[in-house]
Amino acid sequence: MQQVHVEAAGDAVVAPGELLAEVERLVSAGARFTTMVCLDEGLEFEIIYLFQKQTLELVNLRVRIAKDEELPSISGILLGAVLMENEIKEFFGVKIINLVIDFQGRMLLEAESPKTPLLKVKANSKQPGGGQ
Amino acid sequence: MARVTFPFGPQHPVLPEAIQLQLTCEDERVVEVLPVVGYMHRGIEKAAERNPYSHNVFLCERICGICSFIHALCYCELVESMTKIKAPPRAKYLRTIWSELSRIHSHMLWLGLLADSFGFESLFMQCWRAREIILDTLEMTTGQRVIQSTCTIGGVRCDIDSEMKPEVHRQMKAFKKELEAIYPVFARDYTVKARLVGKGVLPKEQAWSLGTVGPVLRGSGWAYDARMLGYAAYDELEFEPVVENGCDAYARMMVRLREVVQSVELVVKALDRMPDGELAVTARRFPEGEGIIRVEQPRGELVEYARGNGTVRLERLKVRTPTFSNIPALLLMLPGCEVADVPVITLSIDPCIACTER
Amino acid sequence: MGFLARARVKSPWILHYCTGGCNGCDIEILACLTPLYDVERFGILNIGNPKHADILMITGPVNWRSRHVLRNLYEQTPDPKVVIAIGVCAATGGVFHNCYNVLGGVDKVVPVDVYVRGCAARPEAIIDGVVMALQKLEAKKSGGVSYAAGAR
Amino acid sequence: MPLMSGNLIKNLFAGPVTRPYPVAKRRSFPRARAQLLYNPTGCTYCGICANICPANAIQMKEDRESLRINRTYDSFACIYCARCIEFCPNGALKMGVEHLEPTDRKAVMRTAGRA
Amino acid sequence: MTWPIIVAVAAVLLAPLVGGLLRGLDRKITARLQGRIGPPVVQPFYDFGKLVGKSRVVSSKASMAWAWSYFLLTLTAFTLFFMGQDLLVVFLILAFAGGSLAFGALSARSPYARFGANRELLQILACEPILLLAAVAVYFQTGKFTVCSILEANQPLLPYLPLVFVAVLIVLGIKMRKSPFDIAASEHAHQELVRGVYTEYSGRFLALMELTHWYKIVLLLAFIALFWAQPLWVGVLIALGAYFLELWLDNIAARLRWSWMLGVSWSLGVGFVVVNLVLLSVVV
Amino acid sequence: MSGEQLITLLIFLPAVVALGGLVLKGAAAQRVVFVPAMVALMVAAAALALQVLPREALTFTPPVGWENVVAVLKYALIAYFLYVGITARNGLVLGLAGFLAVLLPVVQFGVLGGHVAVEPVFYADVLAVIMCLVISVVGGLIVVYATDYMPAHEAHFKLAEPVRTRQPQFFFWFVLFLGAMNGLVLANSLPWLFFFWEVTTLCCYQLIRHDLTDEARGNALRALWMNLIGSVAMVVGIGLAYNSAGTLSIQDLISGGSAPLVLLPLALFCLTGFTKAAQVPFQSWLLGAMVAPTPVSALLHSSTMVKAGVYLVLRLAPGYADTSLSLLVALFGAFVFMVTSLLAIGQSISKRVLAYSTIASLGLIVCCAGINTELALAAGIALIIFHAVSKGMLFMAVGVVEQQIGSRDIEDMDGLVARMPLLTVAAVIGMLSMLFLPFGVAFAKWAAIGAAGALAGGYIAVVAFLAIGSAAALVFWSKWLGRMLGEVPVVADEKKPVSAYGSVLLLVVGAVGLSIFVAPLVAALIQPALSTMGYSQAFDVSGWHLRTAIGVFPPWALFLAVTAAVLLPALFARGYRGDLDPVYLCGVNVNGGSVQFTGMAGKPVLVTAGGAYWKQWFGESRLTPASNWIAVLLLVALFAGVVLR
Ligand code: NFV
Ligand code: SF4
Ligand code: SF4
Ligand code: SF4
Repeated sequence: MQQVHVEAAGDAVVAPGELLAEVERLVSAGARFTTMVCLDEGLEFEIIYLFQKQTLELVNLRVRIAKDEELPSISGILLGAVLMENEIKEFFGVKIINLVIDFQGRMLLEAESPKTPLLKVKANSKQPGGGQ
Repeated sequence: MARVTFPFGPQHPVLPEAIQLQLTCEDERVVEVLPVVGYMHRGIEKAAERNPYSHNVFLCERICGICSFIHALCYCELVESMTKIKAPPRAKYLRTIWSELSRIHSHMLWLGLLADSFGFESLFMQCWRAREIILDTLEMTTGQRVIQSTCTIGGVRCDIDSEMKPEVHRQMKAFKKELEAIYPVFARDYTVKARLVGKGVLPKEQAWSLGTVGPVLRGSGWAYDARMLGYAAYDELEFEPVVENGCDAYARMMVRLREVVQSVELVVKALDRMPDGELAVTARRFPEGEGIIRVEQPRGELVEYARGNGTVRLERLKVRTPTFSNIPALLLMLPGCEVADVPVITLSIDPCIACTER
Repeated sequence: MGFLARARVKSPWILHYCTGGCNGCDIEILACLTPLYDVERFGILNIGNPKHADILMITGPVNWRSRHVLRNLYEQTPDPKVVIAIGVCAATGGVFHNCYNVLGGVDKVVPVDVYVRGCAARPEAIIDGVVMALQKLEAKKSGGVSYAAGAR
Repeated sequence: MPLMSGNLIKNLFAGPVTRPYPVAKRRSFPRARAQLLYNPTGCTYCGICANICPANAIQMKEDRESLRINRTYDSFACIYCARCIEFCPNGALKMGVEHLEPTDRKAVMRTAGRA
Repeated sequence: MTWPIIVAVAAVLLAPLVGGLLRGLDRKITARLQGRIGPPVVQPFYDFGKLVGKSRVVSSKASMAWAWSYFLLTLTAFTLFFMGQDLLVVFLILAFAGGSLAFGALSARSPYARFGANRELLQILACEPILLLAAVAVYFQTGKFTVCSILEANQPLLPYLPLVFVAVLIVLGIKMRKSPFDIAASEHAHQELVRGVYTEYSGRFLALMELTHWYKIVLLLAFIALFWAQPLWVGVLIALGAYFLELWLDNIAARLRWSWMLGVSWSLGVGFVVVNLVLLSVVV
Repeated sequence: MSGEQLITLLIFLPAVVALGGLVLKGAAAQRVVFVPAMVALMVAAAALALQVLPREALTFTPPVGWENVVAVLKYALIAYFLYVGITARNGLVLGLAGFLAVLLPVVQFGVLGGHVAVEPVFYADVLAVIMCLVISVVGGLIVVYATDYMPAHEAHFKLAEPVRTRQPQFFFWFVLFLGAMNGLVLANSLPWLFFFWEVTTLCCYQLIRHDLTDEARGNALRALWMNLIGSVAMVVGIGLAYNSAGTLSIQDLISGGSAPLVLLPLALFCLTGFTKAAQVPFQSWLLGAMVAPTPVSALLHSSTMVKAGVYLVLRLAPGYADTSLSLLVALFGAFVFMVTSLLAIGQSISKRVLAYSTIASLGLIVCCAGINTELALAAGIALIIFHAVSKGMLFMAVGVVEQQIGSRDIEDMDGLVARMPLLTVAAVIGMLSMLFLPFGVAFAKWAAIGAAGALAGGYIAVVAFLAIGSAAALVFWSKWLGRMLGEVPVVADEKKPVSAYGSVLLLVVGAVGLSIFVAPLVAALIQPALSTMGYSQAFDVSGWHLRTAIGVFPPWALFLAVTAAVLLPALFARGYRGDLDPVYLCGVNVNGGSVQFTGMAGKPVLVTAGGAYWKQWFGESRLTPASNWIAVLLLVALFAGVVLR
């Protein structure tokens, strides 16, 4: 087989409200979920959805939401995303709603573990999040 | 109808690692599976933000002791892309060799565990015995058996010099001989096939849409392997992914088995073609901006994302390991199987919980 | 030495549990069972059930969730028993010293009798550890002191 | 199908491959990294190793009163990565190829030098 | 009347020794087949002694009681066998012994033990018909159902009952808990049911289980030896051969599922015996 | 009293008491009447036994007038069945009853030419006496039990409107049943036999529909039409028998040598027996009968109704000895034994398990009759006795359990021993008596396998069926037994109604006692029964053991050994005062207990441990259709073998 060379990932910023429609579109075009990355940007979260096309290159969808805003889950469309969404919910406290399987913030963390350990700045405050 | 609900794991003799499957069965048929994870979660992503970025090579290696070299490789390639340096060609070949060696050791380990999970003890022993040859090679060339700590940002830390080379060749030959004795047992033995064929079926379309990776994906007929992307020296080694179309546990096993054969060839090829030159270059600045890297682990595609801000610490390191992507498929494959098949199907995705939970 | 006392050190059955390490040490424990190291020479069996075990081989830095499991397994193992902490992360947390979810060592949860160093611990080191554990086991009497009252 | 039989027969007649470990020890590979050897007399207490150690196994603390630097090395935390050796300017550190003995208690190694 | 009693007492006393040594040999040979050194041959006795010395862990009173019943019933069957009594009686009691093992496992609230118990019952379902039919086959040859009659017969059974012998080998595999039949409590422990019926037993109760197992295996091997009782030493050799055949099988096969086991023992096992009997009654 | 009087008493006392029961209201009144009556019945049966045993047999022919009464009643019965068929709009009942209504006169007047005198009408040999004892003792105890059960049943069960107690009717049919059964087993005249046969069918029908729910009515109709098939076969058989042998006396028929022409009516009578004994493919009526109150089930399964079926097959055994019919009866019985035992594995409803086990045991008895050697017949008779005692007791025990825990599902009987210790232990002994060796049922199995094994040829298949079936029986009993003995954290809360417990415990004592004294039992009852039936002695009972020509059964030694093996550990464990440790739950027990484990999201999850039923192997949907067809084929073969001979 030929080596596949993948050029730089395609990037697109979408509004939270259009997320589901956009994901639907990508999926119907044959793309599949790779992963999600959540970044704490102070007042907002930036969440990157990485998709892989059948030609193997990556497509990124970037969503920015305020810290107390709700984000619809894409697990209804792509079951494969459910663990990652739970993880982000648990690590950052992102309010992801309509999860297909909801671990209620207890997927990886035990009751005694620090809460939202990867959150750096809490919503409406400047205090650092968990993780000592 | 009478139901049995019980925990399968976290401590369970067929599971080398801690994960719980909360199983509900009717008779011996599994009707519901819930994953209970978190027994191996350490918080490496956070620690990676606290450490100076160069420490993380060693931390990432210890995400998992089975696929540790490639974790380090991935992190190094990631940082290299963010600090705009390139590892020298000899380092690339060495990285390839060690990647493939650790793939062999991981696959042999898995083949053994699989054999053990269906009660074929002597086959387990045979696999692990063969695997020791690879571990010897690794220890000889890097100084450690399972965690090599030999990849570094900008290159590698030690060399396979001309003295060692024939020895590695010899060991590859010895391994190949052992492998040839094992191969037909896995591929054709009646009892092995009885336990694997038709178990844990994952149809081709589903394998794609669920986002499975690695042998799970390739066992369902998709020719995708991150090594096709051509990192390290793979673009110069005429790599072709191994594909099987059975979509069941047997197909996944065959993918891995054939990959072992392929990896041995890749090691030999890389050894022969390895150019001379220096082993590493040093980075002159701190990582900045974003980077995404995909590499192929034994269990499938590993994706790392990092964002740097020009300081010695990264702002975020995200590791998406292959097992993380394969677990949803597992949850779809288990319902409807028999209790006796649970270990086999679970192992058929080669779950690595240490990787998954980081 | 009476037959029973002799039997105790001649037939150690191990239970292996990973409390959140990286697997490196776990696969080395498994490697000990395989032909090249073959700890069955010493009568060792990897039994997989705490109720049948004499030696607990614990790896990993212990995270908050596996802490409960470890405790439970320890309590379910009948006396006399010994605990071997394998790998440096089972001793102190090792490379995971600054991860938020780890307690940093098996001895934070249950008393440890033998530490085996290495990251990953080599099979030879693990065998040495077992040999040392057998000496400890010999010293312990069944039904004597209850070791259930661990550290924390 | 008895496909495994060939292997078994071979094993039976070739004899066990077991390395009788505690009885006979195999020579370690020269590159093996199994213990960290430290030569305090060669050390200048520069602190590089402590900074560079990914496991925080080496720690340096300055004692203002006695004007001394306390260096501790914890072999129960060291991951034997040999990074400190790579960076030590004075060659005070070396890797040993023999693994460390098991112990029943933890201890750290303390040395001190002039600031 | 005294001779059978002497034989039986001697057998009861010697069986643990023989059984333990056979287990030790089994482990040693298995190790050698796998290219390992393996434990010393007397290892099972060490294991036994170790288990006896462990502190007591019990999860249910009833399972304590049934453990002893398992032992005593097996011992009863064993004694009756060596006293030369009725084979049907021996095998029926052996089945009840298996039943008590299952009861013991069922009485703990452990899902694993209960799964194991159910599978143990399936094993009885697989073995029992073959054994009963084998007794009938013995009758066909000797005109009696008793063990004595086999010893008194003037030619060996094996040439006339070759297929019955094969079927009994299947039973031996099941009772030895070896691959491909080890579904209820695997000898090598790394199976889905943890230790199946044995999961909740520990310490001296596990030792008791082990001891019972030895008796059971010796009993079965003795039955196999009877297939060539003129002279008996040939039979003993055959029994040993059968034992090692099972070992070999264990090492070249994966563990299969209960449905396979049941299918094989009913179709091949029962089928073989029936075919053998039919042939016998047609030819004779 | 003379034998004649005793026979009359055994038949008429229940009928009279039954009529008396119609006017009785209230448990106390019932008890006052029924308990002495039942005791009288038992005494009468025992007295008859004492009279019969020293000689060959007792005969009795009532005055000729009775013959006409019986004839009239016969037509009345059939008319009633017709009426049932019409009102219930049930085509099968209607058709069969209608056919019978035509057939009976045709046979009586066409073939028999009006009235045929049979000498004697009643023939009380040892076999009949054994049956009488079983019916009177076990049946009587069930009546006593019912006086406790029925009030509770009515209180618990909301009767269909209008709410009015139906207990008088219940006891009427119930007690009448016993009389009819006594008549049935004592009858030697085929027309009389037919009459009693139809009375039992009627009683059974009435009792099954007692609760008047739709299900009860439906199942009662099913029982009716299936039994009517047997009736038709019997009437045809009677006609053929008279035609070919010229007699309507059973004794004459079976001792007349097995002329091929007599075989056909015998085969028809066997078919009649199979329908009544609910053998596959007729098993569904007995399974459906469990909608009735428990005493009914206990009665149907233990001492009456189904036993009539196997009694008939056994009674006729000498008639078809050494024929192909014998082999096919054995094959059929063994097949039923195997397949219903396997079916029982797949059931979780306690009464269904019991029902399948009954059918299996009956199959075994049928098989014994078919094997037709003295050892097999001894086994068959022993099985009738032991099964009646154990099964009656089990049904009664299960009935009480059902009333107290409100479920008949085995799954809900987890750890019953902690909740209802006394009854559970009784039930466990009952199960063990169905299963463990020194007890009678297993003894009979041993004898049956031995007997079948002793015959070559087609009997090899019989042995194979028996072997698989007996293993299957072990499995389904064990699953249930283990479940009841399980450890669950509950406190005992056991109500102990006197009559119910009393009769259960009496039967427990009976089951154990009979098993201990199996050797005297064999010597005193079974061997004489064999010799009156024309067989030689099966056992040498002179020594300690029961010695047959081919094997030994040491009841005393076994009893000692097995009792020691089960009882001693139980006592030892009872005395254990140490702590109980939690079970292994992969390290995630909640609070170190055995009840819950930590599951998803840290939530405690209850460990449920349902039983295994392996439906894909032993489920009804998997096995029933195939086994029905095979049974039908065997029946066809049975007739083909007889006709083609
Ligand atoms: N999952 C996983 Fe790994 C692999 N292969 C990787 O990133 O094993 Ni522990
Ligand atoms: S000590 Fe090292 S190799 Fe062992 S488990 Fe811990 S991190 Fe992994
Ligand atoms: S070898 Fe590595 S871990 Fe150990 S002290 Fe040196 S730098 Fe630290
Ligand atoms: S780097 Fe070398 S010289 Fe400096 S403190 Fe460490 S050991 Fe001493």
